[in-house]
Amino acid sequence: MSAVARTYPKWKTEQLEDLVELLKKYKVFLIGDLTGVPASHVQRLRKKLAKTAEVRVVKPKLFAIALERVGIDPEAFKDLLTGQNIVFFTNENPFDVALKIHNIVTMDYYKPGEKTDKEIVIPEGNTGIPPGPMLSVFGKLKIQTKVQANVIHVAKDTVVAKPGDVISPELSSILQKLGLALKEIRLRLKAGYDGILIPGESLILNIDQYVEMVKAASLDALKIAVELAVPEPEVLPLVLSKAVRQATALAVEAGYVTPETVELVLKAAETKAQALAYEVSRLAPELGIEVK
Amino acid sequence: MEYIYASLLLYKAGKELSEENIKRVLEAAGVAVDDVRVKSLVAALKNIDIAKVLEQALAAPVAAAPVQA
Amino acid sequence: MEYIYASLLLYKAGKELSEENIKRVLEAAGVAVDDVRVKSLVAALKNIDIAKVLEQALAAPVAAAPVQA
Amino acid sequence: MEYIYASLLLYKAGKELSEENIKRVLEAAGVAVDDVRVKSLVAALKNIDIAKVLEQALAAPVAAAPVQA
Amino acid sequence: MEYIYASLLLYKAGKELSEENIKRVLEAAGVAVDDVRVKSLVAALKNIDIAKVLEQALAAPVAAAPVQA
Amino acid sequence: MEYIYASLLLYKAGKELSEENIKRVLEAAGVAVDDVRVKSLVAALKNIDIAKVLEQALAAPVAAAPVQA
Amino acid sequence: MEYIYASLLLYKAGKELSEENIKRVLEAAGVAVDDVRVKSLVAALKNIDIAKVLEQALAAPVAAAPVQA
Repeated sequence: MSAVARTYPKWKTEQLEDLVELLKKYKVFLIGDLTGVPASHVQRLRKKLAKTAEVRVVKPKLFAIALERVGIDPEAFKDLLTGQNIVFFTNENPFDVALKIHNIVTMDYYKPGEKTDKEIVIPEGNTGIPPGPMLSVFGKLKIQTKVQANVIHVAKDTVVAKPGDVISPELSSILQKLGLALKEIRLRLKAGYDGILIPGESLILNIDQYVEMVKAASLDALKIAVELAVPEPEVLPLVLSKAVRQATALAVEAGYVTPETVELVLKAAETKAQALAYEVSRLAPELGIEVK
Repeated sequence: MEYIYASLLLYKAGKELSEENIKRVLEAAGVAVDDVRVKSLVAALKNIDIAKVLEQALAAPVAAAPVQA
Repeated sequence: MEYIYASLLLYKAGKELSEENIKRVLEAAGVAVDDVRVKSLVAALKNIDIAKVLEQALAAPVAAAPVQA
Repeated sequence: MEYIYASLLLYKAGKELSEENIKRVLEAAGVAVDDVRVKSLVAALKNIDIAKVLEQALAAPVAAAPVQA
Repeated sequence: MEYIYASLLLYKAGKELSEENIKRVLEAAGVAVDDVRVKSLVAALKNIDIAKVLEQALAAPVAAAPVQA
Repeated sequence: MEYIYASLLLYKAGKELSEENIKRVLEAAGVAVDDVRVKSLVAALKNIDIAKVLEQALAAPVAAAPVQA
Repeated sequence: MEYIYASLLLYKAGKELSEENIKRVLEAAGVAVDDVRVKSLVAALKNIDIAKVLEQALAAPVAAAPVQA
């Protein structure tokens, strides 16, 4: 190693030492893909995560060496450490940090030649743009317009790009003019490490799914509790309701009339009568029985 | 449910839902009539809007068909 | 529906669904009875599994009741 | 509804739905018992599949849905 | 559910939902009574507006049963 | 509800719903365990088909839930 | 669902939903614990207002029903 290290310039050696220090200090790190991420977004990430993590932009080879130095096999990271990478070092829950990073979004304008990952809609209404050369740009994009009070109005919501489309120079300029910064910039996490490698797609938790699971679990517990008639404040009203419903159903089925069951008993009788009437009227339409 | 059907029969025939009427219908059907039951039925029926209740009952074909999706 | 109610009353009372019985019940309820209609009713009922029809109509659960109209 | 609750209590306890049993439970609850009512309830319950009714009581009112006019 | 039916029986009969009363009713139904359960039930019932629960019980829709496809 | 969650945890983990197991789980969660309650819970759980209960919809009207005084 | 049950057990017991606590409960239930899963669970739960979700579970059990875990 020393022979290799000597071939590096001093600043590289310093960087390596720094990374090794961080890897020793923190047991968790997350690797993000910097490709196409503007400096302003990186700036925001650094600022917002200042209390959570130490952030470094790393060179793949150097980081691999640092990993090896602290006893982490860099082989597993081989495919991840290509291109421009940013690494967050932390002792916090990697999923928690990942969510924080994921929730930091910068809105930007689409530039000509970029691909969009979503549908772009020019909304109906006043553009604030006076008629002139811009009119033909609208025309080129097949956006219906009308001029009112010397201002261009878009006639109706118009889809101008679908996911995967390349942004044309005209569209880019219109989006700019309309103040539509629609491109969501967020850092894509390639992976996390917390004793083991956690793939990037597993890092971003689907909170909605957990919400549904919590709901389902609580419902499970409630079902069992109701079935057991557990006398707890949150369960008892349900158990009482269940008992009342059962008692009422039984009373209705038995034709047991009390002031509180009489309506239900009548309805049940009528429902049954209607069912029979339906069958009878099919076999003997000449009876002219009126079925609901 | 005999008492109820007797009452519904009278109701549809436009007759009064009196104890005597219900009793007569039940007896015509060969049912041994229990006076107390008739009395409490008549009392209970007095307090409800039968027309409305019947309207709210389920329509025949829906109820009759085993609901299968 | 009077004919149906009369039939159900007899059915629930465990009586035979004969022309005479149905007629007697209807008359007790003050209904002017049409012999031809009673005949065709009795014929139709013979071809129906009443127990099954009634059971399926139980699909009307208690909860359906308060559905405001 | 006291009579019904008494019946359900006995049913769940696995006891026979006899007149004596229902009477005993009602009396223990301090209810003045009407013999005729107990008799007719016991008779009515005999013709009912209670387990099924209880189960269906909790089912969703599927059939009710399409009824709205 | 025996304990619940016993409680509702007492409630409908206008009696106090005390440990003694619930116990007496359960014993009359031949149920071996668990004192701790009765105690916790009585305590829990105190915190509930039973009248309101009963009223809503029939009005509320049941959670849709997993509709079989 | 802690006792219920402990039971469900054991059930899903494929473990026996014994007093010892439920106690151990509750204690691990820092719950002061009431032996009598555990005993009656275990006894009650034996009488229900957990898989079936979980599969079915909540056997109670939902809107009634928030009624607490 | 074991992990969720364990979490809700702790929640109901008023304990912190920490990795250590969840692990301890799962281990007491004889579950072989997956550290990463616990970590992701803890992170997710941090972002959830459990009290509110539990309340919603009652309000909209239909939506919750189909979630198999």
